[in-house]
Amino acid sequence: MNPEVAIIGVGLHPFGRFAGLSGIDMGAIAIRRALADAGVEWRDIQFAVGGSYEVDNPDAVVALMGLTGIQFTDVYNGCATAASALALAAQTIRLGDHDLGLAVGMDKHLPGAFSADPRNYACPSWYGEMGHFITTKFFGMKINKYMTDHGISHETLARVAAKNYRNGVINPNAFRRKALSEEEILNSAMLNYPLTQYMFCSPDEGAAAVVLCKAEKAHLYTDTPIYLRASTVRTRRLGAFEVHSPWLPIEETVGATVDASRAAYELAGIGPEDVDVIQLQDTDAGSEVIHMAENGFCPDGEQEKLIAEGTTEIGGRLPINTDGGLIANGEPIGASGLRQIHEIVHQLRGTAGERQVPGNPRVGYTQLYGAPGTAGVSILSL
Amino acid sequence: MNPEVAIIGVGLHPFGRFAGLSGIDMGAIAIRRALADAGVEWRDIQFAVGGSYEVDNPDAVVALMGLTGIQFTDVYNGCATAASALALAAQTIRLGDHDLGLAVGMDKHLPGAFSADPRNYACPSWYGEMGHFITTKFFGMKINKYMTDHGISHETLARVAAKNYRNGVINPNAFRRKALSEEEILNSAMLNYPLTQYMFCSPDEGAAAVVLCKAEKAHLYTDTPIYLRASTVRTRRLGAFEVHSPWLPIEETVGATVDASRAAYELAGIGPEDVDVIQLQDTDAGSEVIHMAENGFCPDGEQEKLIAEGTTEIGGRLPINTDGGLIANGEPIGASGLRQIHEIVHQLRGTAGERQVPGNPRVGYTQLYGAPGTAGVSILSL
Amino acid sequence: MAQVPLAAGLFSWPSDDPRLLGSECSACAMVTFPSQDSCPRCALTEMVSKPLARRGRLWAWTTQNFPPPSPPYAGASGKDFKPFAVGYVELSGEVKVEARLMETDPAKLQNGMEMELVIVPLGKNTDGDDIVTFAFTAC
Amino acid sequence: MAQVPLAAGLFSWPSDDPRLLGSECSACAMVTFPSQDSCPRCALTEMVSKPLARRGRLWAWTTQNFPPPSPPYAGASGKDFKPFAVGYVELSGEVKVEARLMETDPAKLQNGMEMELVIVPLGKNTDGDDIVTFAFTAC
Ligand SMILES: [Zn+2]
Ligand SMILES: [Zn+2]
Repeated sequence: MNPEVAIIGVGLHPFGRFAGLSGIDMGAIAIRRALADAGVEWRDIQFAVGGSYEVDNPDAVVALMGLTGIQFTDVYNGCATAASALALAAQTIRLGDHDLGLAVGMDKHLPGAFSADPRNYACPSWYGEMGHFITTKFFGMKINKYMTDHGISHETLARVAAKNYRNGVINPNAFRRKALSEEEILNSAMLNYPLTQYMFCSPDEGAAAVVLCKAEKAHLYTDTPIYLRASTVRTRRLGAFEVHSPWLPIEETVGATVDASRAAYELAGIGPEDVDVIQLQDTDAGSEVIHMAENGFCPDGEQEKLIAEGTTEIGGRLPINTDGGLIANGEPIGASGLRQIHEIVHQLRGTAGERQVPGNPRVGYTQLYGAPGTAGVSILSL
Repeated sequence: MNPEVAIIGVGLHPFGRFAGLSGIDMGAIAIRRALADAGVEWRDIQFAVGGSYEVDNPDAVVALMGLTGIQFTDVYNGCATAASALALAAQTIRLGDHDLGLAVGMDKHLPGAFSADPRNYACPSWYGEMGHFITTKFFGMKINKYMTDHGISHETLARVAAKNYRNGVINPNAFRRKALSEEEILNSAMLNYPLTQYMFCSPDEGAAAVVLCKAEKAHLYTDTPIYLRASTVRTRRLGAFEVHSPWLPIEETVGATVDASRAAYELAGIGPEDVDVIQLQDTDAGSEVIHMAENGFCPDGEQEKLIAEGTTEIGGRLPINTDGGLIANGEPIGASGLRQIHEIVHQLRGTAGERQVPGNPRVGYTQLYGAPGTAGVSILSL
Repeated sequence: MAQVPLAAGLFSWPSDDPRLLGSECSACAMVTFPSQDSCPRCALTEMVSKPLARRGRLWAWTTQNFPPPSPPYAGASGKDFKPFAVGYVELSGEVKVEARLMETDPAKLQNGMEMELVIVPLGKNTDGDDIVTFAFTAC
Repeated sequence: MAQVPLAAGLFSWPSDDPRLLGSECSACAMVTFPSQDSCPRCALTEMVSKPLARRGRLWAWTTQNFPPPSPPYAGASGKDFKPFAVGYVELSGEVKVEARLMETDPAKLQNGMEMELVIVPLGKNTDGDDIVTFAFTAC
């Protein structure tokens, strides 16, 4: 199928801690950079989609950009927010309603694990009183079971985190830019067995923006349009092992990530064997390991060998989280998935600098996963 | 243009105060009622869109409905949230991605005016410190100027509020179900001149849901499909007089409502003269007066006469807020606009009971407006 | 001081044979915990209450080594916080239930091990009563 | 006790001739208040600072009869709250500025009336200093 939607510009406000800047301010900076990258003006933008957790109305950014009266829809799907924003922007262009639009994500979180009222997630209050309403515990439990079932070692978790910190060192936009040894990672405080402190990402601040246009018009703006071949969002099915579940049924099925991934491959007419560069949701090192299999890049258990052999390094056959992923960048929820797109676009253009994957990568893949069991996948290509 | 999208079911959880029920609980109840109304099962639903202010993840309602793995996108655009949800649901059907979907809104607010951090609306902190970051003040200022410019009296404001309370009395789902005299309304506490306490709506709790399908398939489900002819969302243009503006330019232009309204009429191929029943955003009585003109139902200033003559009553030529509007129903932000759709659908089906507009209305109109200057309009027809 | 359950309807209490209280769908036999009004498999609202089996096998587990930030956590926090273990216990043919585990040493926890329901103290409520909750222990 | 402005860069202070400080777009001459980095009309980032005119005409107004709930309101709240009036004053050819008005009686406020900038006390900060802010008074 011919691609219908192209990405012609990306922009990022670095991720980290920025006193004195609001989430909206960072969003405006990311938008300006994406517009400059695309070579278009704000007044050319015909519609926009915004995503944020902390900012109720990302559309308020128009006060900083220019009051042009466009349709500006705010979306939110937890950690998968960017996938919803991209999917909606792409849909708007596919419908022919508009030719040129923008997706932007922004957030500014306080430090520490996220907290919320369990009842707003259809969980009873006692679930929070008992100390169960916490996402990191789910990630510990999921990888702990996975390690037992598929023979993954603690060292593999440390290798994943160490790789992402290393990639962060060569990413000027990253939050954590210091290499950590596998020993330091393994020996940091245990948070949720087997996950230690340095195996987790942390909430932070930042913004990212993407300019999209109708595929046929992309060459008016750029010599290297990046086509958005698929962007899918799926919620959990009954029997999937997902976050914030006081109980699970006896029957088991695959998680939302597998569903979103399969749907995206089918829409794109692209398979995992065609993918050259990958961004996965590494809320923690274990998530990256599991997501390798859930997104079709290897059979369950093969990660142990692949990671030991360096296959997921920038120079490997399956380069994963080349910009350091969530572990090095932290997670401003609304922006995180568009950071992934930013990295893939630069990789496919060949402009990723020190992080450039060799061999002219042509196909990129991104995946998001978060509460309450929602996943998003996008596939991009030259 | 042939209609592409039909509404085949609507469901409401009453608006008001409901101790012991969460926003998600009310959302699930509204969904079940909409499904029953449409005669479909939850497992038939192929995608959903949810809107809420207080509930981060309306998609968490799947835990109560059934974990079927559907795409479920959460949207938020302040008081215009329902318009974004409907527009996105309609767009998904128009694209042919899915045939049968659902839009749901739910909220559970604390009593009292909304508060938020001004910086998240691209307003400086001092704007809040000075006491300016408050929506009711904007509504007072806008109607006060409008009354001076176009000869609208205080009595007209009281008549609008009294009508909406009266309509609430005959709406079993309404929050305020007591008639108030024009004197009581005029003599209640002045909040923002010329608006008194009883001229304002208040935040409350509730949920509403709508089942949509591809227009050609509507007759599989119902004998009286209601077609969604247009659903538009617009943000403010430079020079519009809108909420949360520390300054305005010298140049003036029409508000976001006018832009969304004109776009909707054009898309629908329907004009204001064709509309038989109307729901307008009556955050306060003044808003209803202004929105009559902004949506093309009369020239500026003619409201004084029209309202005195009862034109906007259920039996009048321009029946407005037949279910009591926001003034009688309160405003659970995520649900409010879908309550409007619920009322219009019943009016066009002829099933609005005591509130039924006579003469077999064929065309309905809904409008939403809220911070930070975002408006939504939907046009429905038999 | 009285012992009060964490929530009403969660488990039978006081009781010599305490049971977790779930629900079962009359239409499709789906079992849930806690009880709920609608079936998450077939979405019908024909759930009947069902006391669950006391014993099961550990299906997945981890530890919680820092005080849960999510308000309100009813156990001891700050310096008094004691790390605990948590897991899903599969009650054969019924449902997997997420619960606190009495054993907190990772070396002694293993998927598949047999476990049994116990009712244990969690903390105190504002009246000074002991709040009790459900947990599983090896057996 | 010192008098401190509500925010830096909002108005010239202390000054015998206080002015609100806006910005003007070098490209399209758009004027904003307060100053901002980008132009809301042409979206370019070529704004230069501009002291605004002291006088203008009232364009729209209302009263604020209850304490603003939005935190943090720096004026007196609770029982000490005093209702105030607020409006947009059009500074001829420049911009309309939203400000507190010194006259609070609706009978004495009228669109088109001429008004002049004044600097007035708003409340106290945590150091006990008087916070001053901008307002307009009839002239
Ligand atoms: Zn069932
Ligand atoms: Zn300009």
